[in-house]
Amino acid sequence: MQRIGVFVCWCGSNIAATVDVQAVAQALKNEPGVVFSTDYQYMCSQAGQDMIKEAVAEHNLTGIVVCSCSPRMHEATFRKTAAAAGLNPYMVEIANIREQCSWVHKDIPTGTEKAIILGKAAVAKVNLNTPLTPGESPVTKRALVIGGGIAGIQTALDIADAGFPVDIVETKPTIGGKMAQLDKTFPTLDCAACILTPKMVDVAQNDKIRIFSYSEVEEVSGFVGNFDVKIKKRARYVKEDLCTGCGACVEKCPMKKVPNEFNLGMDNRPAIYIPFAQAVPKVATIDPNACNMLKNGKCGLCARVCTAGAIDYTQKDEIIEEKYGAIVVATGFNPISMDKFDEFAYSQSKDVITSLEFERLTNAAGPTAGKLVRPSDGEHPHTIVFVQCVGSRCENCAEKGKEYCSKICCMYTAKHAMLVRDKYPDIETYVFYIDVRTPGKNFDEFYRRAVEEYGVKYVKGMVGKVSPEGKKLKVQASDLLNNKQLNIDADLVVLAAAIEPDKSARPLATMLTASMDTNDFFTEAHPKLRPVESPTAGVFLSGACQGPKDIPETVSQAGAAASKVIGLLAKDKLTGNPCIASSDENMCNGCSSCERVCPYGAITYVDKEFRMPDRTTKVRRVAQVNPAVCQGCGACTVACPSGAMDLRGFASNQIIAEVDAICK
Amino acid sequence: MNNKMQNLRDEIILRSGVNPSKCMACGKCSATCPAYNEMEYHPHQFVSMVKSGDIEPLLASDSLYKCLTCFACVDRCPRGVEPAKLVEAVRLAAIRQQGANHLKPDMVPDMLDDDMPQQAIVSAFRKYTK
Amino acid sequence: MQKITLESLVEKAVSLLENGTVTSVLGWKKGEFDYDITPAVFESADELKKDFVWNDFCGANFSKYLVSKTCKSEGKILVFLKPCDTYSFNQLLTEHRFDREKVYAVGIPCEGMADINKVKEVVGDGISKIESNGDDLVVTTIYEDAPVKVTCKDVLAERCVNCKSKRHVAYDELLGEEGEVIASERFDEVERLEKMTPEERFAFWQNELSKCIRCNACRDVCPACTCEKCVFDNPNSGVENKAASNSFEEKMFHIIRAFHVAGRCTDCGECSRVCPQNIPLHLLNRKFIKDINEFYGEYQAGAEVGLRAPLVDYTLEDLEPGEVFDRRDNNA
Amino acid sequence: MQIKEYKPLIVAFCCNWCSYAGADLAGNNRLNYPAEVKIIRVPCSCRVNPMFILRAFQRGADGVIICGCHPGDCHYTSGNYYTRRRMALLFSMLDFLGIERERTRVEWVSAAEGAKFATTMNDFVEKVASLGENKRLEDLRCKR
Repeated sequence: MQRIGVFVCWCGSNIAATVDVQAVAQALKNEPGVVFSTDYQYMCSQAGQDMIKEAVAEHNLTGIVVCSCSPRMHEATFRKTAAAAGLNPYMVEIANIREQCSWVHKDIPTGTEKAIILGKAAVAKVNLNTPLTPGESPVTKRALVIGGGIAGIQTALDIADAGFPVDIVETKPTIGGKMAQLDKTFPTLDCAACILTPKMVDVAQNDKIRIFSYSEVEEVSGFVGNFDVKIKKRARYVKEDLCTGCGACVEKCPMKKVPNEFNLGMDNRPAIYIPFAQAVPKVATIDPNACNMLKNGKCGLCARVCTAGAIDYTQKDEIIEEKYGAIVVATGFNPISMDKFDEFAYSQSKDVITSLEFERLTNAAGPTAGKLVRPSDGEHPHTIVFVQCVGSRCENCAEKGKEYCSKICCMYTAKHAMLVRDKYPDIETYVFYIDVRTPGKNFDEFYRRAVEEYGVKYVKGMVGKVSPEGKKLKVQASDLLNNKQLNIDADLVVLAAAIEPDKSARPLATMLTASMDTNDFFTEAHPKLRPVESPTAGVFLSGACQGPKDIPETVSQAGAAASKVIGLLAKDKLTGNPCIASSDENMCNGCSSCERVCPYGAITYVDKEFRMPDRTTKVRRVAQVNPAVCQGCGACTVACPSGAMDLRGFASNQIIAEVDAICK
Repeated sequence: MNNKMQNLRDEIILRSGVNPSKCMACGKCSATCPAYNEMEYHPHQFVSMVKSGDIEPLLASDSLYKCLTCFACVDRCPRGVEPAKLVEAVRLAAIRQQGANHLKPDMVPDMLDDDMPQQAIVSAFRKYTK
Repeated sequence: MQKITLESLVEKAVSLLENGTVTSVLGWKKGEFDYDITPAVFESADELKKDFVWNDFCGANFSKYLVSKTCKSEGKILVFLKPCDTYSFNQLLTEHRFDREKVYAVGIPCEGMADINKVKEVVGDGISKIESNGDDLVVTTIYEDAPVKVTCKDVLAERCVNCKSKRHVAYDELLGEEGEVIASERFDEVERLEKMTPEERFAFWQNELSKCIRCNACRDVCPACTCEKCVFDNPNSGVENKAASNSFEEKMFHIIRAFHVAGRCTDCGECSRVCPQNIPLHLLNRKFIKDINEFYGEYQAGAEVGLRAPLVDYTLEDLEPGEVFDRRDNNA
Repeated sequence: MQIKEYKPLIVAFCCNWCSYAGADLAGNNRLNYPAEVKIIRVPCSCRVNPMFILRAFQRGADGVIICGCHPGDCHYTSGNYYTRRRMALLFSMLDFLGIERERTRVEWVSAAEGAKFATTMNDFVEKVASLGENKRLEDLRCKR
């Protein structure tokens, strides 16, 4: 039999105004197991906690019921108090008589009656509580970063800086991500390559960091501190350790007509290629869909010109298995497809381009060597129309656009228009906007400069349609402030396409059992207080995979994710949640129902020998719960027909006791 | 907004099934409108004026009969506001007033000529008459 | 009425015993009366020739017996499976309840089993002897001098009238001809109840379930109820009760039992066969099967080994509990 | 003689992460709902065993409501999807046995939906109250 102490909190007048706390304490005194019952102004105060500690000592209490605010508020506080008083912290139950009683009911008789019943339910539960101890599991001191854009690079550098080994997995042949494709960065206008490529070199030279480029995560199992990951290193048909990146093969490759994805298909590359000059690792890759040697065995020129002997046409995909303590997701974003926006004539005219294509078009390393020309005929444009919010903030067109604001478009459009006016003052630039959103350090000043100093024409309104006519693009738009419909003959139209999470994110989330929102952005453990952690323990979020972000934000989030990883890897052991499922082997049928509903794969089966009453032995398959993986949802307890599976802290008999106490 | 206008506004919103509060004032409806230059009040203004209950000027305006009901605005609106349906509802509110038929039978003979398909007159008659 | 003969079954069993394929045979044996046939284990040819029976009352589904039989004996056991038994067989395998390696399954065709209650309705009590004769049963009673002829078809058990499949979904060897899955009308009765008012339904079940004497026969025979320890026998489960002391506990027992086998029940109908009070317990299971089919797509437990039961599965677009009734109201 | 006003007894199972927090938020915002609603905290709606529900009815509850995170938002990623199937089938079965379908409900209430929690409870209590006492699933020995 338990010896239970009941402590009823007034919470000043928060509880005491609607609940007769003394009557509650008095009523609960007579409940089975209760040996002491009292009330106090603020149970959570130092004095209140001391009172609990004294009572534990004086009355030799084995369990505690605190009738107070929500357990979400102070359960942890009172568990610590119990531990300080020498009790197992899980011998504490809270009756929520504030949020779910005094605050929602008006008169004292009602409030008091309900508070007593809630107290009785808590007492009934504590009577069946058992001391619980959390399990421990070791931590593999190595981190995995999935995605090698600026988010992944920064996270990896920060983790490595703290002394832990990190692996980066990148699907492309080089790290760098979207930032490597950009020309200048707002609001300072320093060139993206100038600030990014030194970081890429840092990554390459850091002996704590390994880069798996042209690779993807194939399988993830395990749990926080102990992930087992299979990484598929795709065959690039070039031995990474031998290739010097000299580029002779690229130059000699006869198959030169492959659309260059790095320049978004605006020019061509050979079948063997290095995406860009500063690529890391600077290693050539053969595109198996384009290479004649791989397709039909006719060529082999690159192998002949390679003095390092790095070409290997027989290379196979390779699976690398590694253990990690933490996983950081940094899968980034892509602009959405513009194919469905017929009104902007994106698929009809080469001169309607997306902003990312515009970046390549103005980049010194881009297809035009930085010269801004019309993609259709290479002529100098005289009028450029920028359209913002293309596919962003769409409510009804879920299949076409996105409901959210893509956040970065206002600033990069201002940047584009400003750079155009700076370099080519003869070009007229129009920016059609719905709202200009510039909440960032020096952002609004930047936008105002575009308008005031560079003469970019900002028009409040949207473009209704773009129709190619001869060499021109007829742009029909509204100017809401002047209540006019505008018709502009443009040479180039730039669409600020909405951004969406990379397509690899969804299958990855399934592998990681990390949750996602309806837009396929990863969900954070708490939108404000735990923004870089996924609800799945040991999985962290960095960059635009969690939501649209600009570079400064991405970098700060990357650092934050790194610091969370470091905090985890710095521990030698993890203590788990003791409120987990456990199976009674004597009752378990081994039917696999529990295993099938477990969201964490925490349940496995073993064949076990049992002594039967007739002294024979019998081998049966029984379920076992991995305490480090189980999160304590209880799905298995209901799936189990025999009732062999139960949940510690929320055991069936405890819940039934609560039901009984409430319904008495 | 007086009581009468408030009622009229609610009625228009109810009849059209349009929620003008969803409008984010991007102006894409007016940008796409082929009859824009014919209209005194443009599609986005219909949305905004109905929202604020400023309906009297709309009732009196010829713009009601300039809208072609081509539904380009409905198709393009990123927020699903459907301005054309709102215009239609205001037009109904106008012609349902006593003696406010926009097209009266005695006007028809003057309109008859060889270039005008009779079907167009019939449908205009249906559209502009109570 | 059964097309396959007793002799061919005994012959098969004897040859498998003698060539060492199996060491024992799970089969039917005559009970006190001709119509109360009990399952039995035979270990020799003599026993088989003496006691093995096969007739229109061999309804017992042997699948469940394999759970206890395979974990004890070392050798293989021969089991005769009628088509509907094979579904239970597969379902138990899905749940890892017995060792397939220790079983030699012989599929046998079944023309449907007779319901002794229906026979009694025709001939009355005091049956002393029943013999099969072609499509008829010849019944002798202690009250009548001349035996009475009853057509098998007229006394077919409900579950056989609504037979869902004459196809075997599992066996090592098949005797006789293979049949087909049948589009049965087994949900008609459930539908009839669904169309009643809640008051009528309540009255129906109150009447039926109040007959329950909590003998646990339904549970003990059910091939899905193979728990090492049933929650109703476990003092720690919070719902332990051995006898139904009032109408609530009858309902509690039958609702929970139906829920525990939901998605796992193959609709073999054993529960209703063995109920001494003739409660139509199979209707509860069929209700779950019908709902599962309607809500989550057609599902036949045991159709294949390894199927994921609907209650341990989900889709993102599943019906909301509240929509269940909207949907039914709209269909009605 | 004063006739005691009939007040139904409602047991609400709330998942710790969303609905229990939603109930707390209703309290924070002082949104009233009847005191007849008594909340039992469970880690996830999928912890609710049909036995608990029947037990509550046995002991005299007039209505049982289960609240969990919205589908897709489960703290344990998929717990409420199982709840959804289990309860859809269980409630359908209770209806099949002639138990009034308004006595059982599943509602998804997020931690932000304090107002929804209060409205849901007000509505549920009202519906159950209009049915009167639970007579079809009760254990007379357990009567108050």
